Amino acid sequence: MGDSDREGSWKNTVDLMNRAVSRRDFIITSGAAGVMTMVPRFARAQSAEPYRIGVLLPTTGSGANYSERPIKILPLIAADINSRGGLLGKHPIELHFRDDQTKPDVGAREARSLILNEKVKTIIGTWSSSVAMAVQEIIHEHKVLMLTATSNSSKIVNENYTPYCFMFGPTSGMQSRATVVAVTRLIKEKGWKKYATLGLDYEWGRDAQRVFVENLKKASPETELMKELWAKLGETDFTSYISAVMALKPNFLFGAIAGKDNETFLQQAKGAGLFKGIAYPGVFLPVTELMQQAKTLPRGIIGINRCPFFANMDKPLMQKYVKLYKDKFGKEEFPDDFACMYADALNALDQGATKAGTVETEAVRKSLTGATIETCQGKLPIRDCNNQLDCPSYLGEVVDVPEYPFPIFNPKTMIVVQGHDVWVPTCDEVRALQKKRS
Amino acid sequence: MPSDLSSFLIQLFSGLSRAMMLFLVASGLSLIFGVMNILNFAHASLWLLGGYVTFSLYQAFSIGFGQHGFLLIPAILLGTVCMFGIGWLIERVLIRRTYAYELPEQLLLTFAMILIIGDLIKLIWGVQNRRIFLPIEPIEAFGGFINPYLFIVIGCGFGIAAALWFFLHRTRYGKIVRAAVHSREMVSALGIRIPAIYAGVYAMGVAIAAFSAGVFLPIMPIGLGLDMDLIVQCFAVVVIGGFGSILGTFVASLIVGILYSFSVLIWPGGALAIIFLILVTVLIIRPWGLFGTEMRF
Amino acid sequence: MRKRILQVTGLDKSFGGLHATRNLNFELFEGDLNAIIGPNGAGKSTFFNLLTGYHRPDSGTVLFDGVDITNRPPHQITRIGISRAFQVSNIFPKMTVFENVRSAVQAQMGMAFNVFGNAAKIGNDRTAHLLSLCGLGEKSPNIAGALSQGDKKKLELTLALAGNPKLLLLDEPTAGMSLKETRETMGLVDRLNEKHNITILFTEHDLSVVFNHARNITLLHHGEIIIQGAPDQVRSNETAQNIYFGEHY
Amino acid sequence: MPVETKPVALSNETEKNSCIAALHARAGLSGPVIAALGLFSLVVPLLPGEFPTIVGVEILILSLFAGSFNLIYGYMGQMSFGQGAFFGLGAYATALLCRWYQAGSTDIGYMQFFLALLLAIPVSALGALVVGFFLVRLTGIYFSILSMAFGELLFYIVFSWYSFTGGDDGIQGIYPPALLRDPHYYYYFTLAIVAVATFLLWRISRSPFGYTLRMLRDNQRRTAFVGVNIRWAMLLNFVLAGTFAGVAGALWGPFQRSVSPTLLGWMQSGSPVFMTLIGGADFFAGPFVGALIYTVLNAYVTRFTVFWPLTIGTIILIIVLFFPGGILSIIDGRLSRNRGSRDS
Repeated sequence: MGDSDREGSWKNTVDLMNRAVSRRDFIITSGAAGVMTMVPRFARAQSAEPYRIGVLLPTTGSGANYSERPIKILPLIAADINSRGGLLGKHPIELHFRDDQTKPDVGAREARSLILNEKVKTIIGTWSSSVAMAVQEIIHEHKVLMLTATSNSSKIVNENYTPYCFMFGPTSGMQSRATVVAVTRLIKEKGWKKYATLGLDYEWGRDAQRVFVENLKKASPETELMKELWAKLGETDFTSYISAVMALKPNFLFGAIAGKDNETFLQQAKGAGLFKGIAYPGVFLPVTELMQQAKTLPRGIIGINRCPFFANMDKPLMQKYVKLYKDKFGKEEFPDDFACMYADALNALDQGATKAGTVETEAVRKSLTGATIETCQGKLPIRDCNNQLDCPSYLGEVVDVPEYPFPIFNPKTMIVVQGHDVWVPTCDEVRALQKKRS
Repeated sequence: MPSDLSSFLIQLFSGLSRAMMLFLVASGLSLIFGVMNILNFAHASLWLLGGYVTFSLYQAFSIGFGQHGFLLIPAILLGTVCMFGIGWLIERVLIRRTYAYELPEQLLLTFAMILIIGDLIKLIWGVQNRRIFLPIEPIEAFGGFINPYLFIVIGCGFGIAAALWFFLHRTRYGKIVRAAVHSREMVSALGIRIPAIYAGVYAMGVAIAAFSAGVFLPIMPIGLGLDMDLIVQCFAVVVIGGFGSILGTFVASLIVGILYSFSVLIWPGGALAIIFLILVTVLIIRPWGLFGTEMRF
Repeated sequence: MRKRILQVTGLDKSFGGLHATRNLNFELFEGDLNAIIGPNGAGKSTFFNLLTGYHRPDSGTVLFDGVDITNRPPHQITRIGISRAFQVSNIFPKMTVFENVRSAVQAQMGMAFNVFGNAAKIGNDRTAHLLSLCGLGEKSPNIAGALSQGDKKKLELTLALAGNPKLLLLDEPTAGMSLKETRETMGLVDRLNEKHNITILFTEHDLSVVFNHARNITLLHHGEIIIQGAPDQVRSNETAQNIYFGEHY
Repeated sequence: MPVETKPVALSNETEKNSCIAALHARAGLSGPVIAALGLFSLVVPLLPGEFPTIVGVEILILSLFAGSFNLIYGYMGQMSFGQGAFFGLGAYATALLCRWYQAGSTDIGYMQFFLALLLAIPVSALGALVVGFFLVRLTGIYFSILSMAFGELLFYIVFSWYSFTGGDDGIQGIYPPALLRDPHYYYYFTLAIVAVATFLLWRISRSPFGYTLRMLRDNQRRTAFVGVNIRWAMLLNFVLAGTFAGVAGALWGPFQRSVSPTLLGWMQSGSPVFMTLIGGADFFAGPFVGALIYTVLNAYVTRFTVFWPLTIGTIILIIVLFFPGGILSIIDGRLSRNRGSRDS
């Protein structure tokens, strides 16, 4: 692109970019990632050095499904900020996309490449927690900010905490505890006595299952865990697990399954009639899945998600995200949880820079830690001991509504569990978990 | 262990459906290796591609003729034909050139195809998972519920197995193919054009894979990376059964599928380890597999 | 009294019910240059395979130089002193002729597992000597796989010699050779036997070669020994003529 | 074909031509290539920016990894699809000991760090010994598949053994001692180790054992009949190769600051295969040249496209179809043609 951009305005660049993006597949944009997004430069002489941000998300392998909307919305948010001249009105944002391939060492290398070659000051992203933790080591060393939301292992903000990393969604631990809150309520309501768990046999699945079981034991000690089942990551045929669960005849099943495996499971479980006699509370159902599985999703199951737009349409920032997104990609398109959380992350950076009055990393970091920021879920504080956004988790029954072409969580019965109710209670306890870093 | 007969039966059918799924993908792999001596690393990737093609055909039919589940049948058939053509093309353009080379080059070629096909899918279909919705309702059987589609899957598996058996044992072309498994020289000495057989077998293997991908679409959403999850298991099945032996692949699929299904109850989480143990045992004791013929190297 | 170097008693081997050798009793004395003949499928190759540990016998014993080698693997038998040249040449096609022989020489020297030595400096003299002995000196730098059929057979013989054998088993050493090459090779065989005192047992289709060079001939048929004796004895034996020579004479 | 051992016109080459040609005559194309790579590697940290140095460290480590693989493939003639397992074992051995030493802080002493690196040698050797024990009974495609199966098995163990290996999250925060945290110092540190390892590999390739391997590659039956215990030879080689891979892996963790089970997976095992084939398996220098090309491409192509798999897949396709001997065989072909015309 180079020089031709100097003549065109920023708007043209964004239009050009989004014309490509507005094709059903974002992939053309990200395919030309390095080229398309790197030079949203202003012709204006007074504009200072651009603020470069690396976006590190997988577009290869099974994580790619959830990278689409974040990759689509981030340029829109950046364009919005840049229309005011950028950060502090003078540092236009440049986004640099990279594919982490869901491999930790690729993530680490791309992070280094972004920091050293593209001179990014912030890295947004990663989908898998293992990649996030590998990247954490790199950004800590180079003193670069990392804003994450999708990869939500509790370790990121506890054991592996670094002051440069900010978490904009609930961690897996927070989510599991939130599920317990909702499930305890249901146990009382429906008189459930016994349950089984089915988890994916990897860190996230194990962790989510363990936290759920431990906390449910505390909250409702009389509820009996009948059996723990574990399926391998990338399972394509859950039939055997489904029939095993059905033979147990529990009152409810807790599933720690995410991603495509989750969809496979739901589709096969529905066909097998699992949901006819067994409740399935707490399944992870981000807006992505509600939209993609609009037809196939069994109605009435109780899902959890992290940042649904439909629950926050009263918040101005959420209205803005949805509008930006629909204007660009069509009436049927909505930003999913991940898009909203990453959009929040970018907006938070803007707010942090404004508060600090500079784009210097140390100052921005300090101004964000402990600050209360405007998000699409309202004003939320960032915890000062581990940079965790005090964001809620949402649990609700999957129902159809006239407003949307896909099911949402029943607004009447939806349970919103606040972040500070389910995170590690005190900052002293958090600090005890955190390891010392040099 | 299953407490009563009904859950035992249900577990058995679950195992059968898994077995048929493995068989449908692995049979092409086995056939290609048996005849052409090529380990088609890219088999699962072509399987995935077949799924996407069938998906798109179904979409197109739905737009043309309105939503109807039965449109899946022509979509699967047309998708199978398309993938047969693609398989033929791949053999003619790429694989054919490597017959003169050693085994490693052939492995590498198909390895490279995994990477290329994965990215091509990304370019054409994007990164979203794809699925086909059929209004499947569970039916009551054996005192519980069961997914009726399982019977379609099992039926397709046995159907393909029978069709393959008929093809290999009762048709002239099939007999030539079987002869080629045993002795390439003999077949070419008979004046039969080996290249045409190779292309045909490769295309057929790919077509069977595409067919199975289509059949599974209503119960298995497809997405990037799915091929990686499947290929190692398919290798296991083919090795256990013996390369080139369709019967062996069939039996190995049954063993692996049913054992997996029951081990879910007994040793949750260890099912995969069991497959590996079987695989390693077979490779050490009988490297050419349960039904394979001893190596030709 | 000459020393008995090889003693085979009651050697049996069958493949799927088919007897390849049946109750074979056989012996060789130091310095022998003997031949085994017999029609195709008579069990000659199986006999060699049993002697060198390539197959395990179903029953029977093989004593070599007083050592029981019945169930030893090929590499041990080779190290003990029985070398073998195959009918179809078994060489190392991607290496040069010199490297072929040098590697075999180094193996004979017990250096096959020497990880830090410099291969280029070990066993060169003996390699060169063996190559010139077998008439391959000129071909040293050539890639073995590109040799002519006759030269490959010569290299095969050289590789067998590199093992510094007491007993040399040659499976059709002149198959595929021209008349001139055949004469050279068999001359070498005679020299090896006489000058270097290597006991030699060979099989051969070309009966003129057999009768010109072997001192003692064993006729195998259907895995059994039909007759054993000096060339004239075998030539004049009626059973032998019926089985074997009938087609030729 | 072992081009580097061509003794064609050995004597007049040395006299007539330059120093490079002399090296080539004595050591094939690999000699000058390795010498040039060695010289080049000394100045890499002087390149502007820190990134080339970081890519340099990756190249060095992956070179060793690919070189270890080529002991099995180029020299012994078997295709291993499980070499990543030993790379991963080495990485995990070092990482676990480092983590144990630096419990509670990120500091680690030099001696402790070197001990942690050394631990990779016995661990990967032991792993290779166990796997190799089963593996060396097979050859050809069965060797490939069983190596892959064992690789996956080890991957699966590391992946699921949460209490010990940290499961699929991996282990983070593995830092080398203070000085070596600077990539430039770590580069020279790695260079020293890789240089020593490369020298050892070179010696092995020219040793009698190296020729035993070539015999195994060319003709297993004949190898047995010159008196070599082929199973033991294959096993020794497998253990050697696994150990070198383990050393490479040991250097990887402290450099990336983290390890994860993907290091053991079969896709990871594919990368030394790619590198070796790109460079040329018939040359000692092949894996090293291949690692250089592959890693540089990987590091810089991703700046411009996310279609890295497509890119590398196409490159491999082209190499397999049109240059099956790898880059060095093209150069070697040119060289010999020129020399041939000069000579005649």
